[in-house]
Amino acid sequence: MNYRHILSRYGITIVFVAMVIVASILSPYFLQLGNIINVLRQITIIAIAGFGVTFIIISGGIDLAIGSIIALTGVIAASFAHPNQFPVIVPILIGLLVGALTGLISGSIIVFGKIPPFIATLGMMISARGLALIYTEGKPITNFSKSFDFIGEGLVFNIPFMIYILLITLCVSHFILRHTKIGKYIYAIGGNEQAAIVSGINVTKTLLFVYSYGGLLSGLSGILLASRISAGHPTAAVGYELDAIASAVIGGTSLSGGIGTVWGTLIGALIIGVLNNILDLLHVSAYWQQVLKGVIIVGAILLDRIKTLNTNEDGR
Amino acid sequence: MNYRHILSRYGITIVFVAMVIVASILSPYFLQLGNIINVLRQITIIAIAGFGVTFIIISGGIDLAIGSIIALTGVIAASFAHPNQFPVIVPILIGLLVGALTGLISGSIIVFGKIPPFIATLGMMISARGLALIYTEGKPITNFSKSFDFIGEGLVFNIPFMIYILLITLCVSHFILRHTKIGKYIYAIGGNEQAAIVSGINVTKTLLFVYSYGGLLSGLSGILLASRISAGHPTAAVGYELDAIASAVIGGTSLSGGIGTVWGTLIGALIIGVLNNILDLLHVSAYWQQVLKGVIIVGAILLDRIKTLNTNEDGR
Amino acid sequence: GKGSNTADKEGSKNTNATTTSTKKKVIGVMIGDMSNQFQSYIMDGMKAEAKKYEDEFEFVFVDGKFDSNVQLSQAENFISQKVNAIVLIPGDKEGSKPIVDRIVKAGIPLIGCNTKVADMEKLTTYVGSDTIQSGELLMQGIADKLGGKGNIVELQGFYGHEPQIERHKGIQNILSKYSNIKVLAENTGKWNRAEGMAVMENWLKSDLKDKINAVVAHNDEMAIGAMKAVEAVGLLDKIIIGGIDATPEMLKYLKEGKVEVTVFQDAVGQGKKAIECAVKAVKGEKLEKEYMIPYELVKPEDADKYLAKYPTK
Amino acid sequence: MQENYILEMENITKTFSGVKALNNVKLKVKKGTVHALVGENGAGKSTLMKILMGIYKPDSGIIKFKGKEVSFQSPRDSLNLGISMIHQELCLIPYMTVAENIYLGREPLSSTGWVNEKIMFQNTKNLLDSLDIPIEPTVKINELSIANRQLIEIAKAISYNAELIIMDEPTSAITDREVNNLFKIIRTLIVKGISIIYISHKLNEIFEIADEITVLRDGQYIKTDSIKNLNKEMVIEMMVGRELKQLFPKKEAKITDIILEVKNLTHKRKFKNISFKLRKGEILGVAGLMGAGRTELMESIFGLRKLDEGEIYINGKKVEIKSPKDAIKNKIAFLTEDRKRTGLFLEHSVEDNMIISSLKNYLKGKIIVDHKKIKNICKKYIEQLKIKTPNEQQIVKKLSGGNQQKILIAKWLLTEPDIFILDEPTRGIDVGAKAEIHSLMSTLAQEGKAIIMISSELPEILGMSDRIIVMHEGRITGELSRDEANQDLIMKYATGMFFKN
Ligand SMILES: Nc1ncnc2c1ncn2[C@@H]1O[C@H](COP(=O)(O)OP(=O)(O)OP(=O)(O)O)[C@@H](O)[C@H]1O
Ligand SMILES: Nc1ncnc2c1ncn2[C@@H]1O[C@H](COP(=O)(O)OP(=O)(O)OP(=O)(O)O)[C@@H](O)[C@H]1O
Ligand SMILES: O[C@@H]1[C@@H](O)[C@H](O)OC[C@H]1O
Ligand SMILES: [Mg+2]
Ligand SMILES: [Mg+2]
Repeated sequence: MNYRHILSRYGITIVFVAMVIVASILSPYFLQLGNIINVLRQITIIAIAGFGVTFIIISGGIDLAIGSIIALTGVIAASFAHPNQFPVIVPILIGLLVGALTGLISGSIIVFGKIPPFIATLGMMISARGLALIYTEGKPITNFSKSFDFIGEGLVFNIPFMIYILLITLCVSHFILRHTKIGKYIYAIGGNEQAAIVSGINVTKTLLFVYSYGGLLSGLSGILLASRISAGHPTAAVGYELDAIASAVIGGTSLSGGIGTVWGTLIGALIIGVLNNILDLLHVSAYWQQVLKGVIIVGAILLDRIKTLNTNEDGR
Repeated sequence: MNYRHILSRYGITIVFVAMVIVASILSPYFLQLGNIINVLRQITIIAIAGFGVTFIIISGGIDLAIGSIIALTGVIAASFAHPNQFPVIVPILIGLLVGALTGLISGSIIVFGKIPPFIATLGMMISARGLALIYTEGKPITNFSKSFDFIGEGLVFNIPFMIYILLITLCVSHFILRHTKIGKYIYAIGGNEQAAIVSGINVTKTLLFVYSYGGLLSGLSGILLASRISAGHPTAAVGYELDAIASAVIGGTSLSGGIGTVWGTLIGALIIGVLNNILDLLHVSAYWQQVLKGVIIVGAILLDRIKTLNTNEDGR
Repeated sequence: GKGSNTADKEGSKNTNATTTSTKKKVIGVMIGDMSNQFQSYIMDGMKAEAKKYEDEFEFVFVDGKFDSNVQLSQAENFISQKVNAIVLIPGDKEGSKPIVDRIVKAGIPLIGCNTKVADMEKLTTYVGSDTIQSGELLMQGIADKLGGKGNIVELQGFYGHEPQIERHKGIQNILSKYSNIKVLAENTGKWNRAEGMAVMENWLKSDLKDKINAVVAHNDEMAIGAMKAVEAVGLLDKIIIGGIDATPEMLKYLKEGKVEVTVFQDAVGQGKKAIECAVKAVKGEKLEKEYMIPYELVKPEDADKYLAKYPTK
Repeated sequence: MQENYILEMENITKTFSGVKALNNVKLKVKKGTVHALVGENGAGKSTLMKILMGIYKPDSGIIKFKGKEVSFQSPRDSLNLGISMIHQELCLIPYMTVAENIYLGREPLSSTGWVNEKIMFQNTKNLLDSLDIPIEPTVKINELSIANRQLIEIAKAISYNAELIIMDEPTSAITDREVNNLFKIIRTLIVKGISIIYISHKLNEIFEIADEITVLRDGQYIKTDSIKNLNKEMVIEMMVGRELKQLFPKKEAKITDIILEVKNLTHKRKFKNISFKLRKGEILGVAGLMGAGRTELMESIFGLRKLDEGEIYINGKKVEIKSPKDAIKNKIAFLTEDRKRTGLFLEHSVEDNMIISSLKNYLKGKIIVDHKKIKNICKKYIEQLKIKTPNEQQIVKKLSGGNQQKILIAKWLLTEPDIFILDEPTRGIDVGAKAEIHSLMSTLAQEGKAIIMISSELPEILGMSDRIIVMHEGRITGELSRDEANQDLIMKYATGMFFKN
């Protein structure tokens, strides 16, 4: 009973650990510190946006605009990040603000217009990309100050600065979800909106927060991406929303709302990251990588599922 | 009471009609027969795939693999469509078969593996694209027989053959959903799976049908696309799933399942198609097109919603 | 499948190679976007050349998906595997900056291919061409066909992709010399035929229909899409169509007179040369700073000559 | 005497898409009393209470709370003012714990501003202990049976320390023992000066606990009176607008051959060695406390759960039932206890709900649906079962509970079953409809159908059954004939005090 409980609770983490073990058997490079840091750095952008969309999905919504918002905030932040222009905090704050604002707009459309989140954020996805193109006239914005470059490239105690940001975002997000009132409300709304309303929860306020926070984290990802690739690119991050959502879902967040953790999303992002990494390390040809990637993602969840199935035969 | 009923039932159709009126005021070219046929031809591929995903969404699922399956079936069909190779029915049947088969595989993973449709079809999306690339080594397959070319280019009574296929697919899909046993079962499963089980519905069989049918229609879209552009292209149709799903959702299909019509999906596809068309007709600058497209899609639904909101103030 | 699968065999062989012998030197090849048709021809050239060095070298191809972030990750992976040299086709010129920096810092010889990077001087060598030139050749070719005046529409590549930006620049460069050529409309066809076709169809239904004299497409796929749209309204002999890449299919249409202009870039040649340079760099042989393989404007009568450059199936 | 009233609602009108759910209704509740609100399904009781809770806005009307006129924008306002509610549609969050649910919206905070889980769990434990509810604060709602969920709803409403507590059918899913416990709690609340609005279809309860009663019918206010001035028959007459002859209209039916026999049915964690026989024309009552395993047993017979052991015989022939489809083929019907979760397609029409299990009899050929035939048969059943719906296309969500239940009965009648398993068939259903359902059961039995009825309402069990089996913790502890059965005896078997085979 107890070990079953562990299996069902940490199922996907166990699958991930198994994956790591297999990977390290397959390639001697995999477990090297440098490579592990690589993987972490590589997943940071998706994972952070993933934490945001985890909030949104738990609340019963979805966000398709992530990739576009990453691009939009990236180019806007980039345009304030030239050397000798502003202190680095300016592009950062502007990027975060723009991100949060777009989230607030999506949230408002959803809450006040009673538009399904899929449509509202689809609209945002298309429009924000257009705005990014208009803002840059389609060309990347480059030439950053040293301190802006540091965000995506710098090391602190030999570990990329980005990874600290990843961990801080993880902790903050976890903390909000698990230990604050609003966190409880997010689960409640996604679990049973009607019940949340009759319990006196301000659904409007909570959802506006959720989408703004999601936007904020997309903004953070946008800043990180711009700094990492040394360019604010209007067409960057196309399709990142799918990776972010997939990370959440692989990590156990339910698309019907009410269930999920950011910790799970991190594991989900790691599974995707490790997969990309090990397939590259093993020099699997790119086309086959795609085929395998699809199969392994499904396989990982299947493995997780088989374990949970045993735990609870009457689980329907 | 009665007119309200009409508004809420045909809301989005009314919004579409309004859009058509505005478009024809904005551009004298819009309502010309040639242009109308043009729009219909352009939406055919998305709409047909959209009918399939409407089935899937009504049953409570989702399909992200549409674009990849269109590409995969397109290249496979194309490889059997060279002049003097096989009768045209061969590439058609093979394309449809491959489509249905991929759907059956996704469906099986969902039903037997109890994997969320999002993940199962995400896996299929990635893998099928890889297979298409492997099959073609990344290059388009061209040079078709006259009869294969006819599918996407031919005219019958001065109207593109594709449009007949669109209408036939619409009627067949509508018929299945509304007038057959399995159609009722699809709504039931999406409406309340537990209750469907208790009611003696074979959920497994029904869902396998649903995903196979979705795959079949993606296959049909793949054949049409290959013929229309005279090439089976492994990277064709990227992101078409989003357009197809958006068409369904704009057309009133509920992502939580149990509700929707293919007729609505056609209207949804038309709204997107008319939007693309009128923005080009007016030669709105491309970046602004994007911004406007997002805004107008949300606006259309908002308009629809405002009307229904009046009908049922407490409609949550 | 008849589409055969060398990629497949290659893939599994490579896998064996890593696990069995670690003695072979490894060269990492970063393709900008493997699903891009043009780049798949470069890859063909690379693979053909790579065969020659099979016994000593292992070549690892990775797909950057037109995403600098993905490419940066791949560069990092290569660095942590300590590959002996890297060939890079950047998906984006500006976004390649940190990629180049990191590889150079790791002391790995870096061969640029096809698309320029932001800091050209950091490359060990560059094999390729100057993308701006392709836009210039295309536009010049069309301007000549137009006799220096007329109305054009521009089908652009995926916004923000390096070739889209540079080709647009090249086109602008030429247009600045022709005050009588007017751009009536521009939109993106996202490098792809279906999109290019749809956009063109819409333009052809609008007031532009009788005004368009030429279509300037950033690549051949979109040009072919436009051609199909133009053909459908029976204006093929009135509208000049041009693209870039000189794909086999485009060359066929050029011969048939359905399109008027394309620009050849020696994909296979670039690919071969890049691999050759990488091998030389590992062996410590001396390399020039640049091997320019310029674009060439293709005249219809030369179509066969260019067709012959592609490996036959 | 104004100040005597804690609540005064006057001239309340509420319209849903043109339909008047409430028309000029009034309700006055005296402080420190239990005020019963009764009426048929769809009379507007819940709607009135939802207006009071700020969930719906009234079209017109005045609400005074403690003499002051108030207007509620959302449940927050009314909760803040001191009104709480046990919701008829259990309003709990499935994947959150009991404690999180109870304190939702007013989580205790630590000095740093974070939610103080420890205190929350401790408070919950104290609360549940004081109410004699043996449920752990840390279990998630989705792991609880509906009965237990209802207890949590009760605890939650009480935990607000409100001055007015609305109880909308608080006992629809719990058994007598818990009902008695609830009444004990209510009595202590009254002593503290707290007022209760009590909604129930169980008139016994109302006469046991209420001081005053207000009757609604079809959205109209009928009457308010002290319970002392009334008897059940009078209340029923006010509710239904006519005289209702008999409460449990049991008619004699000929009990003949054995149609169903189960032997040694075992499901490792739910029940053990269950054997019983069922005859044509018989109504077999299945009694037991909540959690006795009755539902699981029936689900297994119907093919919804796998059996670990045991055999099922129908008409003397052994059958394999692997799925509900098999069960339906064997002419078994199963009305589940949880209407919303396992019964209805809420967003779909009356007709679609009715026909779903018997579609194969309403086809043209093998796959095409015969809409006309379906429409006609549905109309027939709507009429026959007196289902109140504007037409057969109405969305089921918009109908009252009793009518929803009748739709489910119609659905199963349409499959032309020989064996009818009814799990809590009259849960949440008004007296009128209840009597109709009971009379329907009698008629079915007279037609030679066999009926198994699970019920947690002993009067119903006693009134309707020919024979009664009692379950306790997954075993049959006793079997009683109609004549020997009485409440006491059943309770003794149900609590495991007696054991007879
Ligand atoms: N959200 C809604 N939309 C439309 N009609 C509604 C809605 N809620 C209730 N109604 C209608 O209002 C009327 C009153 O319903 P209400 O739920 O208040 O009845 P009730 O007295 O509580 O019945 P029950 O005993 O079955 O709980 C019914 O006709 C019902 O169909
Ligand atoms: N979804 C569930 N998860 C965990 N335990 C459950 C679930 N449903 C029921 N149980 C437990 O299974 C046991 C049997 O429940 P069951 O519903 O069969 O009892 P019952 O006799 O029908 O009583 P009731 O009157 O409550 O329906 C109980 O202990 C109950 O708490
Ligand atoms: O055809 C185009 C090619 O020329 C360029 O290099 O990359 C994008 C393309 O698809
Ligand atoms: Mg009610
Ligand atoms: Mg039960």
